[in-house]
Amino acid sequence: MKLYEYQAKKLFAQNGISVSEGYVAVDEEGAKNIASGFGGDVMIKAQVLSGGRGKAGGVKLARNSEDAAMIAGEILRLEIGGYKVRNVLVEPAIVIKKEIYLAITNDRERKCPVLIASGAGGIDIEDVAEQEPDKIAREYVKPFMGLCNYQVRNVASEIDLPSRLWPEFVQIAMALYDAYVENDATIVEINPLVVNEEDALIAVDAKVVLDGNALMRQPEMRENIDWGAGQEYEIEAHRLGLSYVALDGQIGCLVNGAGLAMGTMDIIEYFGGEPANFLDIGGGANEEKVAGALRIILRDDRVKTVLINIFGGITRCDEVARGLIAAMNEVDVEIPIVVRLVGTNKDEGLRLLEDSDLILADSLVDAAKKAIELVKALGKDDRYEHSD
Amino acid sequence: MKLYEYQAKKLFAQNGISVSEGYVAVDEEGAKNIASGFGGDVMIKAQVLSGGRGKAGGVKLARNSEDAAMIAGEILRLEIGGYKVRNVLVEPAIVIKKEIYLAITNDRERKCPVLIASGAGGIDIEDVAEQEPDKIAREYVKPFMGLCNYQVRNVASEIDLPSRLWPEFVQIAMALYDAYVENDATIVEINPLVVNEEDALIAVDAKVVLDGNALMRQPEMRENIDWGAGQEYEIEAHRLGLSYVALDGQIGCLVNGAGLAMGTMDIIEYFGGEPANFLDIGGGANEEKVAGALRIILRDDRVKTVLINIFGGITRCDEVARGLIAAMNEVDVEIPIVVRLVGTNKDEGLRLLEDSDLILADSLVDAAKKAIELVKALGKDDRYEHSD
Amino acid sequence: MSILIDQSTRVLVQGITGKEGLFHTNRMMEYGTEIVAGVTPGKGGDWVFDKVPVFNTCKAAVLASGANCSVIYVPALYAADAMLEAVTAGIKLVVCITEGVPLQDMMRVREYVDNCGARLIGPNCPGLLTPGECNVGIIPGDIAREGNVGVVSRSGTLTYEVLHTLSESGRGTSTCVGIGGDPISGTSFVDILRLFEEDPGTDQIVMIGEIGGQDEERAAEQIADRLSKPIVAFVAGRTAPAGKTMGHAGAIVEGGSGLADNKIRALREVGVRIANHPEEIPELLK
Amino acid sequence: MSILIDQSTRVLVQGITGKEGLFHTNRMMEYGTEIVAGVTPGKGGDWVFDKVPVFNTCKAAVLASGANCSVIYVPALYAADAMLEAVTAGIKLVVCITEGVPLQDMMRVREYVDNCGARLIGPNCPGLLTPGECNVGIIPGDIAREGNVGVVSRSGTLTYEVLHTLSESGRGTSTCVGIGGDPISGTSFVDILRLFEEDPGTDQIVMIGEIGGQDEERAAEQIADRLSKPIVAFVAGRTAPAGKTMGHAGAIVEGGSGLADNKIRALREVGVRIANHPEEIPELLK
Repeated sequence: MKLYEYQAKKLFAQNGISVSEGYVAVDEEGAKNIASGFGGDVMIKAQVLSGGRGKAGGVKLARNSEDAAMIAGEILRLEIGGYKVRNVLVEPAIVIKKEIYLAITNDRERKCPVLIASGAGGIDIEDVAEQEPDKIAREYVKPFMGLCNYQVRNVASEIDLPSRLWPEFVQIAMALYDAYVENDATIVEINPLVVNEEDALIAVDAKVVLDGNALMRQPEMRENIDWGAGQEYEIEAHRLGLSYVALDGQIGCLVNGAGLAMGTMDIIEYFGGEPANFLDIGGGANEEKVAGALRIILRDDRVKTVLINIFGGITRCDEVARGLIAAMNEVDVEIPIVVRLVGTNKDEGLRLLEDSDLILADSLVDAAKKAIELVKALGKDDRYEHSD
Repeated sequence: MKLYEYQAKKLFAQNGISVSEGYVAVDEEGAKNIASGFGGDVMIKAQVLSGGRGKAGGVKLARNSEDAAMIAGEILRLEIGGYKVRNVLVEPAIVIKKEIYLAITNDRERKCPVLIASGAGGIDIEDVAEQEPDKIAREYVKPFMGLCNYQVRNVASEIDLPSRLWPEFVQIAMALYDAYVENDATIVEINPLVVNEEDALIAVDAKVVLDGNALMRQPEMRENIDWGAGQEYEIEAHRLGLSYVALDGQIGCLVNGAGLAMGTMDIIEYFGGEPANFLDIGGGANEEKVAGALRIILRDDRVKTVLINIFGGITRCDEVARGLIAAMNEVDVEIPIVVRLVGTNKDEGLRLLEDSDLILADSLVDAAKKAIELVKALGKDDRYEHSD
Repeated sequence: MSILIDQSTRVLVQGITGKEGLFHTNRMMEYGTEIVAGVTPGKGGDWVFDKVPVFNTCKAAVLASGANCSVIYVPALYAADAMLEAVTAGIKLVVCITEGVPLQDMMRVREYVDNCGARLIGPNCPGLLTPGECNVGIIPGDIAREGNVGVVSRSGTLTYEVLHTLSESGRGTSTCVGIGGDPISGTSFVDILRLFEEDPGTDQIVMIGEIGGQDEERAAEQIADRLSKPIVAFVAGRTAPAGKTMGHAGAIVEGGSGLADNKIRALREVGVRIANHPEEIPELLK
Repeated sequence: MSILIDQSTRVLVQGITGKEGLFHTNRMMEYGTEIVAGVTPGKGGDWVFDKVPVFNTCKAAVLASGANCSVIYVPALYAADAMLEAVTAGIKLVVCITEGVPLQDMMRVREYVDNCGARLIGPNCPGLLTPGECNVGIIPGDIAREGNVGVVSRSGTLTYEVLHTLSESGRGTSTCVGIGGDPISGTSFVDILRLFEEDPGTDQIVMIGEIGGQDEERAAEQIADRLSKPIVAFVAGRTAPAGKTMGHAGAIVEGGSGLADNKIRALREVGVRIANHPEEIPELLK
């Protein structure tokens, strides 16, 4: 659950961190007005929820307000990482004496938050981590104790930050930690944190990713999330409570359980097929969910067959079968569907499916092989016909 | 550093705790207006920083606004525990179904905060603790972890709070804990927390004591403190950074260090004298402090002699001697003063005092005995003459 | 023989009067699990199925029942409090089924559980099953039979698939432990592998990993250093793309870390036999 | 012999470039204490008295100097952070001189110090003195001589009075420990009495208590159970009224608890000889 840069900056500013001053424009006119209000050089920055906007041409310098309008127009026509750019942030260009990377995120290995800083800011921290690991300083935070001032000073001293900037740096890192905790974030990042001409520290870019599991207790953050960003099928999957990830293959997958869904994809590939997606319908499997899942899978017309793999546990196979039958009536399915049911009430489930057009399989291997056969029967080049 | 009831209630209300609605009046007229605004019965409560206001007649029920004015007038003429009553809080009288005691304070033995609750609210908790210890439930809080909901439920179940009130009770206790932590309090107390006619929980009295050591980082709280309350000499001692406690005896004490100051009082009593005060001038001993300390001691005209006991460590005896001489010139001293100097630069200090009127002593025992002798020489009944 | 749970396990159910709690309490009791108490704040004094007393607090429940294991079915935002409560009440084995517990809650819970010397399984896990003896959680008991194969898994239904495959092949399970799919959980592969190594009732081990984190790599290090029993592993997610969460919050390949292939390589290097798919597992067992 | 500090103690001074830090560093060095490093954030690279290197962080200071003890002279609101920093850097003996540390800070510091297995003396204490060997804190070194009497005290100048009296009477001190007058501090009488009991260089003990808390009562319990060395005690504050803080934040009689007479009674009952005033102490020693 990512926030836009401008939202992240607002959050940081509320916690007392100095951020670069800017306004959001939705069109050329707006960008022009903001730029002329600032006077001088401005940065025009695409507001998108994906990374890599710099490389995609989503961040540009404009010399004057006319220039700003033109550049904003260009950027607003971009699509970056599957997201349409709907807004740009217009900010005065800042003279940069030094760029610092500063972030707090969770360390999975150590089960705790970690403060990460580097004197090599402004670029991709993962590149720094790989090429110059010594340039990254880390402090692990005890969850109950929280970040301590001395830990920030440790980091400041390790990244050779001039000591006159330490008090300000400590204040920023502590505020960033507060933002991380108060908002149930999984990442709060300032990259770059800039030392400007006046020797002050300014957050020039900001990133906040929130813990989706905690949104229920973060009503303000929930309002900040742009639920309508991204592809339509992602929005629909989210609405139905499905986990869906698109892939490039021809065999659609509909599975209960995330591990089993991955296992199903893997077995398809192992036997020479290509999965078209990851899809976990979760626990239970009512008609609406199954139908919605099928619709999402079928929207990709590279999909030539669907493999449904259900392991009944708490979920009962007969209920799933009923959901399937109802869904099949509702969704216009023109391709073959292989179904494998096992576990609780399997026999009843299979009986219900007897009269359907569904192709039944005995085991996961059997199901994968059947699905692959079906795709092969359609001809080898078929998968490429739609990409022309 | 205690807050007034009305300030404590405001603090609790800011944290989301329901408190009884009321306004502060400084005179009869104000009390009358507030009472007539509410209509019906009102409680008139003295706002003082000492305890025991109930027994002192500082809390009374008024049946109407005329009554309120009269009672407020009476209460505003009271002095309770050395504090003049300057304000009264006027609140609608609440129908009470049940009274609960709820507090968070620090447990010195276990070095942690403790949540204390009792179903026997409304009365002195120390009496309950003594007479019916089973009626008090306690949960110790891990300082880093903070109070957990389950701990509040433990307490709720132990004091037999009806379970329909638990969610509200948990919310109140958690809010109270936040108030304790956020404001660096040493005690936050609601007594009574009342179950009213509508079965809601309302804080009818509130107490907050703040940690004086933390006031520097609590600017809002610092503004809330009524530095001008209490006796003038207490205010003056505080201003000078002196620790002063008045006692009933005739021998004034001026000592560097709290433990030594108590030891000096004890030795006076051991040899048959009576200390007039505890006074720790702290580290260093410049003229202003010594002079101020002398003035405070001498303001009590029961004092017949002063014992000055200085152990030079970091504090140098010669400096103290200079401070003493300067102070003696400044303060009008008409009674004998016994001085005992020991430690760093003692010889130089004693040399400086050679020509003064001060009576020098070799040791603490010697000093105590000399002071007692001086008092005895003034006649046995002397100490009572001023109390007539 | 088994690990963690057996016939002597006395189970406390937190959230027992909720829909999930009631449903699974019934299932666990049908399996023969000794459910000795339940907790639902405010419902103290009630009885569930006329057999299980309900208490307001874990403290009271543990005192009255002598429970030594707790299983948690409370909603995600209350789960952390429930785990802390169980541990504080002296429970040394806490199993949290709840999915969707906030991550920062889990960091704090983990710190506390470790400090108290307790063991937490989960959250977001199917629980534990010692066939024929005790079922704590939501694993369908009928898919596994008694035997000598220890099973440990980060997944839910994939675990059932493996238990099913084992049963079909005539093999049985000593204990099955679902450690859960969250990035921060109570127990790792290493912890459970050690327990299996010490368990005389476990002769070989099946380990079901998935993408994300370094848990399988840490397990490989342990296997090299300390473990002697034969291990078969399946790691799900070889076909998963980077940067996408695959259902489980913890199943994500990030910045080149957490790849299935790396995990498989690490495990293979220390002598673990790798199954290409779940149905291959029985053939690879000794 | 001695407890806690001796010739081998390598002292780090936190807040070394402040007024107090500089003054006492000089005094401690004059006494012969081995001051191996100082810490002042932002002053790393400086030198104090041309002898003591200053570092930005405890981590760096400990790495470079091998310090095994830290003494803290930083302002009250920063003292908690300094204590946590020292302990995290691996220092096992931290002495905090600073007065006025907020109480809630101290509760957290104490929890952390205990978890880390370190020892904290203070805050609001005069520090430690092992005559002839090492002086850590602010106790004037010249008032005590070497000897076999262990001294432990909640007070400052009253301790000096006692050390002075002992010296005047020809007796010497093994180690003097000022544990401080705050209600929540790092070390209690019990802790120090145990150390003295085990120290072959300490033959008898002087304990200087005061009103407030239950520390002396706890000590009495320990004395009854475990301690064999003769103890003389003075408890200050018999004449103190209830409900009033007597200078030290911890010196207060509250709700009938913390009375000097109760403490004296508890100690007397377990065989501790009680001095009526400090100058009586030497006569009561064996």
